[in-house]
Amino acid sequence: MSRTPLDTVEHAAATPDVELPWAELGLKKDEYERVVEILGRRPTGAELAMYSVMWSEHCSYKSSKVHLRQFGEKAPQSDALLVGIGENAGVVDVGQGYAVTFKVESHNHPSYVEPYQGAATGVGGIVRDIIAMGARPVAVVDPLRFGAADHPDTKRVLPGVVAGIGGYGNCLGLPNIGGEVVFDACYQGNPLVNAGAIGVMRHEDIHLAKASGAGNKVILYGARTGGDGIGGASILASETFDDAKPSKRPAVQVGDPFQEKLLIECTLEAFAEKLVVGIQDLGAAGLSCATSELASNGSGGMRVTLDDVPLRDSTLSPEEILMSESQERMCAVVEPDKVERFLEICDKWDVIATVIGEVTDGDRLEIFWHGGKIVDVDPRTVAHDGPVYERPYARPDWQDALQADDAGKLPRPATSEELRDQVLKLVASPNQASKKWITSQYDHFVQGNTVLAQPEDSGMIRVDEESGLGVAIATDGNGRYAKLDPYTGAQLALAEAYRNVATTGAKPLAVSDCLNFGSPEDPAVMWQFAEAVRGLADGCLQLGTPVTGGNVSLYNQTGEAAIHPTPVVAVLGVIDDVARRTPVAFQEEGQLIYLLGDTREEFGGSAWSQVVHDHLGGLPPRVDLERERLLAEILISASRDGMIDSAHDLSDGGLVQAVVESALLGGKGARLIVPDGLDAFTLLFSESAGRAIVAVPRSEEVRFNDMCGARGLPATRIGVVDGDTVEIQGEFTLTLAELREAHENTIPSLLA
Amino acid sequence: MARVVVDVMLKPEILDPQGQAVQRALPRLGFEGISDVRQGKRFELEVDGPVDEAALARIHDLAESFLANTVIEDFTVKVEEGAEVAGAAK
Amino acid sequence: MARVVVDVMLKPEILDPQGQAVQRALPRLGFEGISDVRQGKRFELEVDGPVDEAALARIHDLAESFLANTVIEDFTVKVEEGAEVAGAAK
Amino acid sequence: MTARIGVVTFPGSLDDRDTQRAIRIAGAEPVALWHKDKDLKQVDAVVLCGGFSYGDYLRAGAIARFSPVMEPLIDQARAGLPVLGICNGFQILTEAHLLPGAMLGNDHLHFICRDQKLRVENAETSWTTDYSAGQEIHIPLKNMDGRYVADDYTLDQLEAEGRVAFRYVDFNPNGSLRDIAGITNEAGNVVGLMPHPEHAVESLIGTGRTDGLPFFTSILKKLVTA
Ligand SMILES: Nc1ncnc2c1ncn2[C@@H]1O[C@H](COP(=O)(O)OP(=O)(O)O)[C@@H](O)[C@H]1O
Ligand SMILES: [Mg+2]
Repeated sequence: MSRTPLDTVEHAAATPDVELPWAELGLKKDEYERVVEILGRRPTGAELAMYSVMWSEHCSYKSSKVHLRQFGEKAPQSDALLVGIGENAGVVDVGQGYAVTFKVESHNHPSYVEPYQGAATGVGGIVRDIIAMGARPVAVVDPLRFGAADHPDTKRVLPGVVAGIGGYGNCLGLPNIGGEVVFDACYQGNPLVNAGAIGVMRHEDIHLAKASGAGNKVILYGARTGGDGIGGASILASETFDDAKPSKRPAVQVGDPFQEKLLIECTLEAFAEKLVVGIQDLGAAGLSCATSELASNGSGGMRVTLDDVPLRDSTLSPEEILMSESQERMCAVVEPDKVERFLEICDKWDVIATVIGEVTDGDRLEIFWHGGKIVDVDPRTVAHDGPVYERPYARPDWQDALQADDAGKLPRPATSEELRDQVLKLVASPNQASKKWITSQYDHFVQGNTVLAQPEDSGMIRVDEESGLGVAIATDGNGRYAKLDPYTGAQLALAEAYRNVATTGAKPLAVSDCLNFGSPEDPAVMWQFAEAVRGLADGCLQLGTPVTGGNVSLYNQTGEAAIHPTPVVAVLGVIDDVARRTPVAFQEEGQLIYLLGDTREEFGGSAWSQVVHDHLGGLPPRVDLERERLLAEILISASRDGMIDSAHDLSDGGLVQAVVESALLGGKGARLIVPDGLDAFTLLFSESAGRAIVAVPRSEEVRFNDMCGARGLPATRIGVVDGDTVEIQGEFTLTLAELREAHENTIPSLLA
Repeated sequence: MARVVVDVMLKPEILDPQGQAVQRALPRLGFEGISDVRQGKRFELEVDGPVDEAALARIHDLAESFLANTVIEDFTVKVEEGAEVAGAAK
Repeated sequence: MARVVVDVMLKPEILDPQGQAVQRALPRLGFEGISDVRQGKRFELEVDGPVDEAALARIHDLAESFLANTVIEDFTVKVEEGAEVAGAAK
Repeated sequence: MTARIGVVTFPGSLDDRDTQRAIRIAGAEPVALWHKDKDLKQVDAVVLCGGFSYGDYLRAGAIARFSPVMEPLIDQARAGLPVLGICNGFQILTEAHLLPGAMLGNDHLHFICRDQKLRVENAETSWTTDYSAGQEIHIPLKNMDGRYVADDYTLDQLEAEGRVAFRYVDFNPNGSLRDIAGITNEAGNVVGLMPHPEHAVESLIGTGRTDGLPFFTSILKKLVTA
């Protein structure tokens, strides 16, 4: 209910002494004073609502901004980059006139509170970012992290999250083509639910979030606005600011994927008819964000009449309407003579659409309610001039001891028997086990363009039916590596995603990331963050893959205990003809298995050290990005020229994990010989980076060897595809049936 | 043997896409005069033995901790063909 | 304005895996003495104007043709805080 | 002259473009039909495709069944128009009583996406003549509400009349009674099934098999030779 008198701009100017609940809304004293200074008076309740949400950590990136700048400063020269950081999502040229947009975002905290809806609305949000760029969404991915697999709460959170991601994505008609599932006690209480989406468009269809052209109309369309996710704003809705009683507003947002599917279709139809000047999705901070960003990115100002916003709950106050995070809403800027057609399209799709304002030739964002002006601000000060913190950071004092606790000193299997048991234990461990129970809850086939989906190294989508042009995406992160060394850990995540894309035959082009960390107010966490960003930015520069956008999720911690620093990296690649893609599964008996790259004694942060010794210490594997680039070139050439029939990158779990996966997927075994200079244990379990296995038809062996030799990539023949066992000569033999049982039963027996 | 019914409905302030989909379909079916539809869940529990205060209290706990998600849902517990017993949950 | 409630339950002979999942979870939650659980749907309709016989008959039709699929489901219609009006559909 | 096959788009339909592509690959002409139009544009056959029409919020297919386009479709299907319901389309056909029985939630309560093995039990319907009876095929399956149920009398009748068109083999993915994956009406012109033949028409895509293509070539042959 609105206060009497309405807290208009005039009223605010006339009542400078009214105390506003800025602290309750999460603003610091100096931030509030800055608002007063910007406005030259106290803010109205509505203005305070806008500044407080837009200047929150989530919207303003106030703790992370100073570090994220490196992504721009160190951005590699890339002809492929069409739209970089700062827009809803980055856009990359993939050739033949096509552009691809992609991004990863987090929905961590909401998914802990209400796993199904939290995860579902996470998918909804990232997909709206993609639509807002002008693209048709074509796929989603979902990197997920949970507490210990056998913890009772994991049984609550994981099935709900998976059902929510599936429930939303399946209903939208988006194939789920990749992701991760990682279990670690450090995520207990702070599961990480990251969601990524890819969209495809023609170059000329790229749209940006800006409102230009005085007289153009601002149209809000999609779901009605309810009291979702308002949180602190309810204080502003009380009769007087000081007599604040918490009003009954839901903290959890419920998603409606059906509504979002209609939003996709009607938005794309409006794009196709060139009806849209600028567009913005409504996500965090709802209308506050959409109006201030549209206005500040455009050339003029904007005038909005809040009374015209369609409401689900008629008791909402203007402040609440501005802060509401109701899902499935978009905001478009449309020229006056095209408004009618725009509304017709919305009507065709049964989508509610309302003109709520217009672009003005001033430079102010003005918002009216019941005839009074309740907001009059420079939109740039809301959207872009938020506080920037140089938070103190310091290498934690425990880091040295952690790194000194070398995993190389852990006892190794003494007998072949023990080695065999550890292999079985590894492939059955929750992190290495098959995730089929989870991924079979996702539609991989819808849209009819899925070339590769899980459990392949990267997901791959055909973009053009005629030419076979396709895009690939892989997401990776390893919190254990990053905990040991955040700089290297971030680069290893990048290297792994890059390698996964190349393993399927696609050329890596660009990067998006989701940076999940603990509290930035802890200097140790802030150091992890700073190091990870530096590592990622340096790595992207070296690999020539620009960061096009991403997301930061901080405060993932319970009390003093932060999660492992967890930078999740998504790499997007392009392939000229999807007919040349390389699958993981062994295809034919008799093909030769080659190990590409160097294998060193590297066990720090390894799956083996975790599964067998419950140990985390030492240094993560070394990174050599030049080697990664060379490996990628070889994998891509080999796929293009038909020299290999399957390939699998080596990462956590090492070579044995990869061989077992390729064997089980293909239903064909392998006979391996330990090459000179290596022992069986190191061959099987080392996690040295920059490696892959490939299966080479005998007829291609000479050509393949020549290529590797000429370009200086170590390629070692380690065995042959054969039979229905995995045999390590002189050590042990495991049948595919045994391996399958170990690999595939773990997750269902924990969760089903 | 007695039957206890637990009705679980989304809280009024929470979006109910299911109820809305039904409501929007009504005019097409020629139904008018229904201004709102909400869709929830109904659980019918067959209880062995008498449904006394203690049993009801246990079912109330069950509803609160398991059948309903009280972050977004309210519930009521009643004995069928008996008086309404436990009220809406907070 | 009155509220009419339509309860829709699977026919007894149709397998109800949702109800069974609840029932199977009960021992884990420390609940005993519940011999069967069935899960159905509850619709709350807000009706403009009086809920007379004619209005109820129309809602009965709505339930029969739309809210329930009578191949697999039974339903009941009742006015809230009133007497139970229409019986179960065959 | 080739056959014109309509594909209805309801709000929430997902596989409409994919189905059109499959029709094109088979050599027929896809015609887009819109749920709000009581007009079948004189097509020779119709496919009701997969998706979550109206969010499947009440019951799968329950709201779509009352769409304007269903009026002429129900009439003409009764009069012999070939109609194929895939997944959500099958659900709509049962809700519209063009096919007997009903679809319920999977018995394991999860969405399931897998490459499913089926046996073609009836190779004489309008949509299955390019198969042979008893042939085993792999078709992607992906749904939440795939459990086919009907009373024993109906099931016995379906079996007796050879109207069980497809059965799940090796693994029943949803608890469907008698492993039923798809059925036909008495005349053989209306067929519904849960798996998605339109996602098994290109060797590079999805599971890489083309076992679904005969659905579309069967109907094409029937229509051009008719
Ligand atoms: N939550 C998930 N959603 C979709 N796909 C997943 C998910 N988790 C794992 N996958 C898929 O399973 C496969 C194996 O995962 P992972 O072992 O993490 O791959 P890698 O080690 O190659 O990054 C990959 O294809 C990955 O995309
Ligand atoms: Mg991989």
